[in-house]
Amino acid sequence: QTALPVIKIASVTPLSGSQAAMGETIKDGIELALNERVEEFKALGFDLQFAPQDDQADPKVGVSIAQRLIEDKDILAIVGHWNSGVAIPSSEVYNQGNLAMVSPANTAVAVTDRALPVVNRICARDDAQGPAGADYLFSLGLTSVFILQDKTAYGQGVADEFQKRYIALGGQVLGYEGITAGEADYSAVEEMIRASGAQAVYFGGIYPEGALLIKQLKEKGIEVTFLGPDGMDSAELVNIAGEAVVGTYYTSTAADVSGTEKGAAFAAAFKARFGHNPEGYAAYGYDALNVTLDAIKRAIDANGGALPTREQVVTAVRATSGYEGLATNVTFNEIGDNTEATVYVLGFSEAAYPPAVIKAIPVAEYLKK
Amino acid sequence: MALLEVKGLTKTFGGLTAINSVDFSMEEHQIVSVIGPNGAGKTTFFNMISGYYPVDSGTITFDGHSLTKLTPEKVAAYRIARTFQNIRLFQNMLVAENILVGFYMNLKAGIGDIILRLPRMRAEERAAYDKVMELLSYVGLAGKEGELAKNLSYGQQRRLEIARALAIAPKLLMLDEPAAGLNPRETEEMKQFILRLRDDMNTTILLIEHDMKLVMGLSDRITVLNYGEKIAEGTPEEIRGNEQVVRAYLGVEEADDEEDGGDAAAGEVLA
Amino acid sequence: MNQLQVLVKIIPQLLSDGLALGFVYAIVALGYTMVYGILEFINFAHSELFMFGAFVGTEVLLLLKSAGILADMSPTVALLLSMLVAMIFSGALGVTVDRVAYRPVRSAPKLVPFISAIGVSFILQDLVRMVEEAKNGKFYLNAPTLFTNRITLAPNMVVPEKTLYIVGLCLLMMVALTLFVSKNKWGKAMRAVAQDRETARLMGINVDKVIALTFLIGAALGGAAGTLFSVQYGSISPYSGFVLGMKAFTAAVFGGIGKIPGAMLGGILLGLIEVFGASFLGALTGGVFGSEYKDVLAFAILILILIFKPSGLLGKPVGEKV
Amino acid sequence: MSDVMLALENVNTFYGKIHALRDITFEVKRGEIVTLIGSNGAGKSTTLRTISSQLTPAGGRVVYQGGVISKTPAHEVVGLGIAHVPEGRKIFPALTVEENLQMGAFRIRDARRNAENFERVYALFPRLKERYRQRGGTLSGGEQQMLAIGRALMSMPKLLLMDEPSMGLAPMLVELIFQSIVQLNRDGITILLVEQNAKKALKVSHRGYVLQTGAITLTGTGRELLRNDTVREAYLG
Amino acid sequence: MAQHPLRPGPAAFDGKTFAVKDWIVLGLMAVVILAAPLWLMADKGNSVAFIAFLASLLCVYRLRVPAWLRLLLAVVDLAVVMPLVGASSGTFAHVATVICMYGVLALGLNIVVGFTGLLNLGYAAFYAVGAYTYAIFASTQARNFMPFGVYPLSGNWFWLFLLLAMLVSGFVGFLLGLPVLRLKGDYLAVVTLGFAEIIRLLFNNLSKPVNITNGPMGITPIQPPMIFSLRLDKPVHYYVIVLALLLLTFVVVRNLQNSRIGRAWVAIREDELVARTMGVPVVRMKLLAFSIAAGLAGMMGVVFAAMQSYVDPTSFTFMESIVILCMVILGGTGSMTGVIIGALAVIVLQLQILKDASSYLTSLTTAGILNLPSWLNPAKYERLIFGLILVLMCIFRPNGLIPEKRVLQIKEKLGLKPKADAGGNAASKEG
Ligand SMILES: Nc1ncnc2c1ncn2[C@@H]1O[C@H](COP(=O)(O)OP(=O)(O)OP(=O)(O)O)[C@@H](O)[C@H]1O
Ligand SMILES: Nc1ncnc2c1ncn2[C@@H]1O[C@H](COP(=O)(O)OP(=O)(O)OP(=O)(O)O)[C@@H](O)[C@H]1O
Ligand SMILES: [Mg+2]
Ligand SMILES: [Mg+2]
Repeated sequence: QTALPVIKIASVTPLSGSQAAMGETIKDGIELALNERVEEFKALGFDLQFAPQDDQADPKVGVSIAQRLIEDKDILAIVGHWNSGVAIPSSEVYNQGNLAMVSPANTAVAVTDRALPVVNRICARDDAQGPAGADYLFSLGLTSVFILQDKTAYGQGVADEFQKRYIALGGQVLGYEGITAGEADYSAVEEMIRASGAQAVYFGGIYPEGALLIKQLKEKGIEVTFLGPDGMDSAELVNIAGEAVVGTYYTSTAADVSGTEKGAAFAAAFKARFGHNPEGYAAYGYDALNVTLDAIKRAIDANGGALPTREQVVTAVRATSGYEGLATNVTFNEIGDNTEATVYVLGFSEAAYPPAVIKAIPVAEYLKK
Repeated sequence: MALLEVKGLTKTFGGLTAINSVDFSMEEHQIVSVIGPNGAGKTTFFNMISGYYPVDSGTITFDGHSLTKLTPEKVAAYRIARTFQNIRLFQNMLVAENILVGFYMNLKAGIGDIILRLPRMRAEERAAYDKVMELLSYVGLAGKEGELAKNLSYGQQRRLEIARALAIAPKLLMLDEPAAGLNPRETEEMKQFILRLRDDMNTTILLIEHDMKLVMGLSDRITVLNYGEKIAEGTPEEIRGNEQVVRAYLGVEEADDEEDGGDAAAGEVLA
Repeated sequence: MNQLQVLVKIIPQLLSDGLALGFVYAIVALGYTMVYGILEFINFAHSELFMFGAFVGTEVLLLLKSAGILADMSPTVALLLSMLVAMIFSGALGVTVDRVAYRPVRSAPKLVPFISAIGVSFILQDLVRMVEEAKNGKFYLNAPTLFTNRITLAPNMVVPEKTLYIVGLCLLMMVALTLFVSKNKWGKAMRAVAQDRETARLMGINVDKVIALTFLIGAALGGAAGTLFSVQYGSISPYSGFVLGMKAFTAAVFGGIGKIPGAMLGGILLGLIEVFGASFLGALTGGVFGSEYKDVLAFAILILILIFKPSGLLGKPVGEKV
Repeated sequence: MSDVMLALENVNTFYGKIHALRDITFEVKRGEIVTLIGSNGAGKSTTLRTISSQLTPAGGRVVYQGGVISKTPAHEVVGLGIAHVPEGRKIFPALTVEENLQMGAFRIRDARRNAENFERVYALFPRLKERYRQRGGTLSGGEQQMLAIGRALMSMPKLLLMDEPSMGLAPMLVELIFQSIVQLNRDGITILLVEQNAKKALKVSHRGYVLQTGAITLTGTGRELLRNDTVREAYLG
Repeated sequence: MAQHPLRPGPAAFDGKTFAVKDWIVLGLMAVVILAAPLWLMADKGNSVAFIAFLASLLCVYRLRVPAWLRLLLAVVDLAVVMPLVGASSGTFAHVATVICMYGVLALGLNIVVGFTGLLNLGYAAFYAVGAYTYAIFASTQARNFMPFGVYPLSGNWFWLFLLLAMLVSGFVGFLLGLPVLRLKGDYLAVVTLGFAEIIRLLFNNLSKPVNITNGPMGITPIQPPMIFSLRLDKPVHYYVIVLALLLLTFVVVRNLQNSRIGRAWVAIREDELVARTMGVPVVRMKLLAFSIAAGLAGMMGVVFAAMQSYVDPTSFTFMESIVILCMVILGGTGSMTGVIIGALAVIVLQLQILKDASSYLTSLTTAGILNLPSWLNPAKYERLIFGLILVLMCIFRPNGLIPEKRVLQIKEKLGLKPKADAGGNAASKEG
């Protein structure tokens, strides 16, 4: 058996530390997709390999890894990161190394607004998801809201975009507070919500804190409608919050994956391989990888079946159009944003994950500003 | 004018009056001892002069300057040095470094000189080093400059402490029980040493000591404290004859000098 | 309506929330303060002993639940049982950690045990994670709901029953500990060991045993606090110890480190400051600073207090006698 | 059991690379007062620290009442009846006088005995009784020395190791200390004494040893040593 | 003491005579010193060679040859071999840069913790101050609140900002020091911790009411350093810049150490009250230590901001301070070479060895040779292994990799011959 030329794809997500759960599920999604296509690439004459990396949710570590990755000649593209704060400095390095990056999860506007040729993302931007949430809340007739955010790039980004839109719609923001991620006691802000008399709460942040807020609000008997962004998209939300989750909403670029046939197969394969159910971001990882591999395949074709250069891969990825995926369809615009992303609003009518899709809002209209 | 002048000095700790309106004065170039029973307030007296304890009432004047409210480093700036009853060296510094710290005030190099290591600073350091070696051989620790202070034995540490105090070129040197832990021979050496010190270093010495041989042998004057109060003052002879002092402190002299210088070979020589 | 007036209404409620948080801080702070008091080192891994206890306690509850006993049990018994098991496990872990990672470095320079503790902290976090992941496929745990009642103590003050339990149990543990340390000769031996280990040995005190005892008690308290925490807030992850540990340690210093009543006072005050700070900062500063500044406020108060009382609220300045 | 209470056999002790004790051999018989004299740095304190197991000898052994104790942990040595008044007093500064004494009695479980011991110590040093609530660290030097001796007595030792007990004491108290040493000895406590005040120490001692740079160079009865020229020249001044 | 004809290298051999064994060791070291750089030059991407190269630097340090020869070897390795390698391997240049950066930070923290004996748990705050100082002005961020000036400033300002940030951070250190330096021991530690948290939270929150720091979103892009119009944004450029700064820092700190100031610092660590009694102005000395350390951190912050082209508050957490502290203590508190080695060890471990090991294991897994369940995924246990190594290091090298060894610097510096012991005080006769 002669050695085939190697194509390596790296995933870069936090695998250790407090954000490891999210990083892990994305990595698993990527790994699953990659494994499904090893044979296909072998047929094309390439040895497809996977190189998962741990960025520890730390920008410094991210940059160091990026530096390593651009020097590994076998790496043709990377799928990652989880934190926008890590993605931004790391992508500067990828750009120096002409290494294409497809992000499954970075929503901060600065990720693509820097217009780096290598940077693409398949998820919705903060300035699509936040406004979509605002539109939906307002359409429910809820005209006063209390905004919370977790003081991270993600949480603040999406909460600020939400606020802008909500005020523009004529809604009333009765409070805007930051909480500290990683703590467990949010009673102070909960009491403030009670005191403010707001009809709804918008929380810019992710599910560990979100679930606690939902649960504690319910325990305290504070009746508000709760809405969050795609950071809430996790089965854990239900596990932690329990029955309290009923009646809450979140927005997400991923619909209920398991609803479709493709999705059910994915979920089953995932469970079989990793022993637990996939969560929202697993599907993003899966799609991001497939987008990448499709692009590489096109690059191979264009290159007459030979190993493409990184430059060719970068061009091919950016040219992605009409990809139909598990969680989202993908067409990249000139700065690497996905114009086909859809923001779904999901709501819990019972304490079971995933919740039902209530509304689908195409992001295209938010993207042309 | 008296070099050190203390008036009505008082210090209380809770209910305990450790120093009770003590008046005291000493002249330049004298050796004065403070004696008294345990807990009489001698060390407290030193501590107040050195600026460790705030003065409750009274005044301390040194060379015309008031020390009453000064912090230890300000007191040191008037060239008052001291040693400690429980030896306090910079344990993890070398013997020579201990003394070099004492030179801090004598060295003039500014931070610029130091960072650039200008010749001026180098010359100063060389002079300091020579001075250290001189001091060390003066106190009998020549050759020990490279040892860590904590590795010296008790007696050696005492001597190093004195050398360090000498490094600030003291006008007034306060020694708190310098002979504690020395055997009679060494105590005798210490006595000679202190006498030499006064003349060689041209300094004034204030001494606390329980060893009467030493005290009587070298003091110009003696002050006796008891329960925080000054009970007597005078020349060694006067003190020796003071009944109150004998009762409170000295005790009846033992009729101890019966040794008859018997045969020298009594001991069994082992090595 | 004026925002402040609105907030004044919720003061009783904030008080009870602040106390619950404060008591958890206080109990964890005790562990820091005890080890500090005796070894003069910051047991950085104490937060992991807390976290470990939380996992053990929660696992016990889950075990009871899956065995179907939990529903028939009095929740008080279930809570006490899980706490007890957590205390035993955490205590044992505390002693083990001391034996393996601290005792060998006891004569090393002052900061070395601190670094060793940091290492232990990393190890424990990831070990717990590894075990949980191998067992459940995920590494965080959700505690079953034990108490559902809510009790109205006063108008505007509706307290979940579990909060009352937490406050009560914490008080009980503090009293027991204070009695133990002040009345028992082991308590004095701890203080002697703290001051001079060599000489303590000369007194016939088995220094290693005294230290092990300290770790046992401190860690067991941490374990108990972990269980209470998990029951109160509902979920726990291997990384939950870190932030809480840092706060609790701050609380210990706040009160005067090494002082047991100090740790309690510090913990309770910190809990109250955080909760009240988070609610009132926005209103008081006209929205310029919001609840995201609560930690800034807490640390600023800490620094101010230490500037004026350099050995903490209850610490006495130890004047040096030479 | 022989009447030798403590024997050091070819003991060698090091501080890192410093060879502090070289082949030390000597013995203390039951009921004796034995004094070690020697100049600064000779190794006297090191010898006592080796006996009380604060230091472990690299060679040789320490035999106490027929058993080898060189490797027994320090805290257990106390239980065997050896108490050590350390050089430099080593008071627990933050504990009160009373608590310091209690620490000395750490291994005595009998409360009545303990109370008696307190009385004995307080009778010996009334100053300690006056100050029983003062923190040890704030005592004067001499008061601390009294406390250190009292603390050692609290453990009801059979063998008392005293490292320069008269250091820092006023002349009258020095007399008192030597009287008490004799008295304690009459009450049945064997005493190994290290003293700079060699004259007084040798006078109350049955026997003495001279230590020089870590080795024993001379031995004899107290009286003999007092008369020895070398000793007079080097240590009596 | 028998003097060896060659210079007595620090801690290389404790034996008094140069035995056959020592010649063998010397030979082996020589081989490593010569071979490793050549190997790395030949195979510029080989990480084993890179680690061998770092090890050879240690050998140079430990080698018992005249100082000028060691210096020459070090200069060749650091200033010739490394940049050549770095020019083709950005990873190694990056790792070397990070080592040097943390080397400076560790040197700075060592002044406070090692020399002066004050525990500072918030050192990252000063690093942050420096980083933000540059980031704000070398990006468009300053436009939000600066009434004049054109932002971003060009990368030519980088050099000035090195100095400026040093002053700003130093001043912040001074301000913090003023009220808190009378605190003892661990109280100071907690205040510095709290202060650092306050600084971090301020950076995280100061996007309102005026957007100064852009809050959690961080600031990007930041201008890289420039010389005239040459952009210095390659890893090897940063390496050269930081290496120069490290050497400069080393010389300055060493000069301080061997002066009345350095001795005063250590005296304060040993016994503050006595230091005061010797006339050492303790408060001024502590403030000086605090400010110099803070200034050095600020300077490195500028480099960090430029290199990352992005700063956000998550880079300056409590953990960051702790990692620097680990370097100081593992390297050898108080020992200047020690703390640099500490930085090297921690960084190489974190960025190179652990990463290499886990990629290797992963490649085994993907190749199907090893079958690890997900919970045993090696990438997840880098921190665990790091923790394990910390504990083991503490146990087996409690005084650090290169412990502080007090030598009579003043004598060495003055070039005085060690005085032959006049046999007076016997202590050196070995038994
Ligand atoms: N900081 C303090 N707090 C309380 N009491 C103190 C303090 N310092 C000293 N004392 C008490 O004041 C008295 C005087 O102490 P001081 O140390 O001055 O005695 P001294 O004359 O030096 O005795 P000695 O000869 O035994 O050293 C003692 O009884 C001592 O216990
Ligand atoms: N901790 C230590 N580390 C290294 N060397 C030490 C240590 N303690 C003592 N030494 C050395 O061991 C030797 C014996 O010291 P020791 O303390 O036993 O002397 P000593 O006879 O008690 O003297 P002194 O009368 O001064 O108390 C001395 O040379 C001393 O320098
Ligand atoms: Mg005194
Ligand atoms: Mg001695």
